[in-house]
Amino acid sequence: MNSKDQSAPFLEVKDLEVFYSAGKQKVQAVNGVSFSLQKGRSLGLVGETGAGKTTIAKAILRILPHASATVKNGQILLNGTNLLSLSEERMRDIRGNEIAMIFQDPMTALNPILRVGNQITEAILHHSSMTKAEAEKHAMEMLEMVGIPAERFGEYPHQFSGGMKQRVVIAIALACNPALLLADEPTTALDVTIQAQVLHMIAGLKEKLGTSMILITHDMGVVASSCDDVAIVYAGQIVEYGTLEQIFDHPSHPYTRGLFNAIPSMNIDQEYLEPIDGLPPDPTHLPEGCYFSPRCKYAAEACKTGNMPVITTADGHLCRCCQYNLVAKDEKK
Amino acid sequence: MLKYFAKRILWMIPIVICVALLIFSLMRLIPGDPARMLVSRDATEEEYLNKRVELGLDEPFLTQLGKFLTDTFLHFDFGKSYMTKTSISRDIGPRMVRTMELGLLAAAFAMITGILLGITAATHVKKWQDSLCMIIALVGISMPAFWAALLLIMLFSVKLQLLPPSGIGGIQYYILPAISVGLYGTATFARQIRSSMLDVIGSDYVTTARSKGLTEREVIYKHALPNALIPTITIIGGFLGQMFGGSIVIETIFSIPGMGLYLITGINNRDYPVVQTCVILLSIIFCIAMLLVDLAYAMVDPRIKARYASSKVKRNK
Amino acid sequence: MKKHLSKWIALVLAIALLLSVNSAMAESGKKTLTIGDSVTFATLEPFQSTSITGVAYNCLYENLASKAATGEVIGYIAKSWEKTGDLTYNVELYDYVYDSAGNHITAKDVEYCYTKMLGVANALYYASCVATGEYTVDLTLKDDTMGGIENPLMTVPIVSQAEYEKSSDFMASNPVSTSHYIVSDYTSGSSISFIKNENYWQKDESLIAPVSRANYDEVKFISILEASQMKIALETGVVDAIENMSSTQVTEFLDGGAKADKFQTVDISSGMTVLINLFLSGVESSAFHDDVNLRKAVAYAIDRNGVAMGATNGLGRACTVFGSDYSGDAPDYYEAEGGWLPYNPTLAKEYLAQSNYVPGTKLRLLAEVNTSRAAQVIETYLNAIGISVDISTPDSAVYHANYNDPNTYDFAICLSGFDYNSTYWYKQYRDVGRGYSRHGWVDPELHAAVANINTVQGHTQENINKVGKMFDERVYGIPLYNQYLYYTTNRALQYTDFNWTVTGYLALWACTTK
Amino acid sequence: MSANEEMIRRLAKDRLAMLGLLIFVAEIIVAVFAPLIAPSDPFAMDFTSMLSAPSSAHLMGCDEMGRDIFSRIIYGTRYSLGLGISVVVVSTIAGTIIGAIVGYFGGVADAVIMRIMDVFQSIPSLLQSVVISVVLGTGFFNTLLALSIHRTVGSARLLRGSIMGMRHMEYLEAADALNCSKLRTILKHVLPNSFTPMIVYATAGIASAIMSASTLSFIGLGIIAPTPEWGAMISSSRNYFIEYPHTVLFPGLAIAITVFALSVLGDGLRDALDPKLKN
Repeated sequence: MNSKDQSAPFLEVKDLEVFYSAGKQKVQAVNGVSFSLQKGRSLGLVGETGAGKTTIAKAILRILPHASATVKNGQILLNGTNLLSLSEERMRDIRGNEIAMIFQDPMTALNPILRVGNQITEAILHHSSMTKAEAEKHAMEMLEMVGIPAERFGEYPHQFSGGMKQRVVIAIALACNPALLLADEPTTALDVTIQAQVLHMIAGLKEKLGTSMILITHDMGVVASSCDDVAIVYAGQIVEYGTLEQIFDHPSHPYTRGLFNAIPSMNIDQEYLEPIDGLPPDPTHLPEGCYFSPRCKYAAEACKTGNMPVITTADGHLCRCCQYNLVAKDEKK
Repeated sequence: MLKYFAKRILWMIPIVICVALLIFSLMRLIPGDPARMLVSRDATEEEYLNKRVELGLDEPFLTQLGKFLTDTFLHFDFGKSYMTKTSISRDIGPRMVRTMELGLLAAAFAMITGILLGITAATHVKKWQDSLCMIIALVGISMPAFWAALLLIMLFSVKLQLLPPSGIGGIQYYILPAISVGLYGTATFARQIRSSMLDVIGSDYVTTARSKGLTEREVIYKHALPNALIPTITIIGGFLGQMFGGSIVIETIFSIPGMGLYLITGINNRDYPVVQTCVILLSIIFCIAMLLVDLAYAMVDPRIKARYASSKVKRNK
Repeated sequence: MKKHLSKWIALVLAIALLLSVNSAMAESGKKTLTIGDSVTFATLEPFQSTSITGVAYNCLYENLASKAATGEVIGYIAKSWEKTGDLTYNVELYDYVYDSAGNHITAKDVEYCYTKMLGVANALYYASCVATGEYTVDLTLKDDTMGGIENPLMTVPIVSQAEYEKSSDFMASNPVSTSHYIVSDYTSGSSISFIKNENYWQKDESLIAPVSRANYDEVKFISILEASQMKIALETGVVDAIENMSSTQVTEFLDGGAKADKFQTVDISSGMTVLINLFLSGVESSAFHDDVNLRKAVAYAIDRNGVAMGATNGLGRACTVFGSDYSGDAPDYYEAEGGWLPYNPTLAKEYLAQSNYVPGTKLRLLAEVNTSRAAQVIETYLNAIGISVDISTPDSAVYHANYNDPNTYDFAICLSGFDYNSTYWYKQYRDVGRGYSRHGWVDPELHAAVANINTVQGHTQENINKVGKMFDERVYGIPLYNQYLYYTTNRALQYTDFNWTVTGYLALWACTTK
Repeated sequence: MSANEEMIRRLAKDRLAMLGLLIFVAEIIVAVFAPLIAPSDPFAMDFTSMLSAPSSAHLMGCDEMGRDIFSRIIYGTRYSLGLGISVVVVSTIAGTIIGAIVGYFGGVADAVIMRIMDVFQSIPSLLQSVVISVVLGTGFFNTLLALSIHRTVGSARLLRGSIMGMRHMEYLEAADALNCSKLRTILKHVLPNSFTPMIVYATAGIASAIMSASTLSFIGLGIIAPTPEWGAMISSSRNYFIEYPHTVLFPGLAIAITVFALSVLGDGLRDALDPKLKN
């Protein structure tokens, strides 16, 4: 699924399929995901928990747990090279250097018994030929950049608040000036005020360092404030993909619609929100045809069989739904 | 933090005094009479009574207790052994060193083999290495130390004639005893490290480490292992307790004149001063060892060190 | 993984080297002898009971007299002695006796040692010792018991008073004596090493007593408490000789045994008799109190050969006399082939019927850990005729306490060593000072008879037979068997020229090497 | 009761724990029906076959008194298992009583008893059992007491810990609000919830009690010859285990298998009862 490509895309994911094997059952986490990302732009991956967003990110960075996860097929091209075919040794040079990742829960993302500064210098020393002193100076700069006084270089993680810890994680991720930053729900664990600061800081750094980013979240507000493009993920598939405006102005996939209806809007005083009824499908045995069909209002016979076509909507963004025209008709806004 | 440990050391003093009181009265309850052991079997009643007077056993219980407490805790004089009439503090010195050496070696053996087994099991979950290491650990836990000692002697000293069966001398005399004492420790360490490694490997900061592009080895040994080792420090305390107890049996089998053997000979001969001194010293060493374990725990884990520090800070306000 | 493994192993080796306390003794060209013993060598102090250092005590200290190869008691530090009064002897010393530090041993030192020993050891036979001249002392005996002057002359160690009082721990770790061997290295609880004293005071070879000969340059005693370890030490060459291997282990080392080619064993029980006895308790609470029939029933019910076989795998000799067969002074009137009260279960049943034993009551049998096998065999014999037994084998301290209180048992097994029957009867059946014997028998007539034959003039065969008959009627005790006492050494050693029957132990260091 | 069914289902899945349970149950049956199972009387002496190697007549050979080792090991289960279980039962009951009192009432009682427990815990466990066993003397009940003291302190401390942890829980304050009597609160609320750690501590306890009992017998305390306790059997044949290894091998194996079974069962129980499952 790739949008209009002006130049060769910086990152391209083609038909990525990943499943986890737990005991005898197979959990199909990612079922044929394709998207691409231009240099410097940020893509929001939005969806309910368990939709496979984090698996996509971990697949890109190839840090899926060997024992249980297997990438069935698909390609991940970074500037043209397929990361999946790289040797582990070659991939390690990319991890933390060209692609970096921020995790959801800052409270446990840092090694509790290592000084914060050392956890930053560790990444730098690993990927660059700097001396220890230079690395430490650079690490202090990173701390200042993320809004932490350099004097706290030698302190331990437990001496930092949640927000501060997340800033350290960001400092670690951006220490080697990666080309791509994968942010897995970076602000979910933080309270709202800190959330805004962190998002603002990430956006600032992105501009300054020209990093492209994939931001994983289930919070539409976060997407609105930080992302250029949006991909709606449901049960391991991208059901709708487009620019921020296209998705926010003309949500065309029933699931996207459902997501927007579930958010209280400021200007209309609604008595009831419209929740999407039912639950996400069990990943071990996914339904036939469109995975959303059991919960979809517009579900018809056609939705039950075969795989859904990817159609281009009126304003040019993509949507995987065979009842598109029916859905487009009763567009609310 | 030092204030906390100072408090604990101060608190040890009444405990050790209670231990002394306990062992002193227990010894008087033990059937059998030291004087009877010293006079020959065919001695006359009068010789036996003279011996009781000589040992001071005829005085009332409280006077004996008073004398014992003042000697031990005020003058630090452990008195003379009934059997050999030599001063106990002189005899017990080298013996304590031997028991500590044996303990150190057993602890080193247990920790090194335990950590190796634990890591291989944790890093190869559900593979044959995992079950193999855990079977070895289970065997280690279920073999009684004295039985293991006999088997080791049979194999290494008699059949292969590689190691001396008994006695003391160079390091080779300590290998078999250390293994028999350490076997139980190896098993407990291996199982503890495996379970805490499994917890740690699943945690976020290990994923963060991987995302930095570190090699798998660096992730395991630089990030996972140190965090996994912290909880294992607590079981060192339990292992030391078991080791001090076990040394009584192992030193008898291997004829190593350590504290354990000195204590058992003392008990068999009803040599009250020797037994009292051994129990008091063993419990002091044991308490200090447990204290060191807690200290190590605090030193290694900054979170706990901070808790002590902060408690100190609060008090200053 | 491999890189890491090598790091760990290096760490272990480092710790190991750090801990190695003292390096092994360099094996020089000298003739060395290593002997294993099951004593603890806890102290080398001269004035102590010998059980702490065992045989090594004879390398540590010398006495006024010693035993010649013929068995006759000869003067050693003392030149000669003669009886000057009823119980006093005047002893003359050699005037050229020096200890290894060069101190000259005079009468003053001898007086000091004898007085010191009186306050420490027990069961000594002399009352006092006073120096009368530069090299003469007067030794007064307590009473005229048999063995009179010889015992005191041969049991008290002689050291220089000045040297003894100078030593901080009373020579517990650095003894200085007149002995032919000097302590070169001592680890309390583990080992003692001796080297030959080059300027030994007795230059005249012909006058050196058999025990004091020093035929090895270095002698080392190692303490091994675990019996199986003792045997392994011998087999692996850690020690050259060990004493008193248990009966089940020694069979292989006897002539014709699997290991007889590399090792040799000699039974020295003719010199050092170890007798296992069953003593009946005479107090009111005991089932045997004034019930001679029950005592006789028990005596006839026990097959002493069976007990010897069961307890020592056949390496023991049943007693045929009331006492040890090895001792010279046994009653000589036993005609029947089995000797004293031979095994006769039917007769035992008759006596049992006449006795007032109530079937089913359990007789309390007290035994020690090393005599528990004998106790279990006795139980089977007594069960055979209908007497039931309850064996208790407490640890040695409790055994000692109970053994000395006859109310705690009906009969007790006791293992003890001794030389003559008469001294043995005297010790076991004399009046302990409160009108009854050690096991609670009130029998003034027997007390007097036993005391009499223990004196020099009372020790006649006719008296011995009279006392023997008294025991036959009373059956206060039942001697069971003599346990063989073995020395096992590797074939390199030879000891044919040393007469152990005389000394009671094998002084291997004094045997001429091959 | 669903929690228990859930626990049993999880335990059943753990194959190793099931093996342990199987061995444990088999040994209990052997202990109970020992007279029927044992080929010959464990105390009968047969001097002709002293120390004979394992043969058809004597499956595991004979000891130094010619007694059949196989039957002695069968009877031995009575002493080892019997002692292990009774030590745990006694010490758990005593520990619960002390722990409950100390935990719930706190205050002076708590301080005094805790200090006494500190004294006992400052002496290594085996050393404690040795000294107490020498005081009390040998025999089943004396050994039972000697081994129970240390375990009682352990379980009391464990229970006190869990009670202290729970005291501030809401539902206990709720119970106080309804002014239930202290005893009822303890019995009804506190104990069932601190049940899990006590069970796990108990199963591990049986294994270590058997181990300490056999060690005591080995040094001549605890249960001694001629009783067929495994540790005593090894101790009485330790002088010739080189020439006749079977006399030491089989009793040692019996101890090892029993302790193995109980440790594995203990682990299984801990994982089954402990919701935070480890893979």
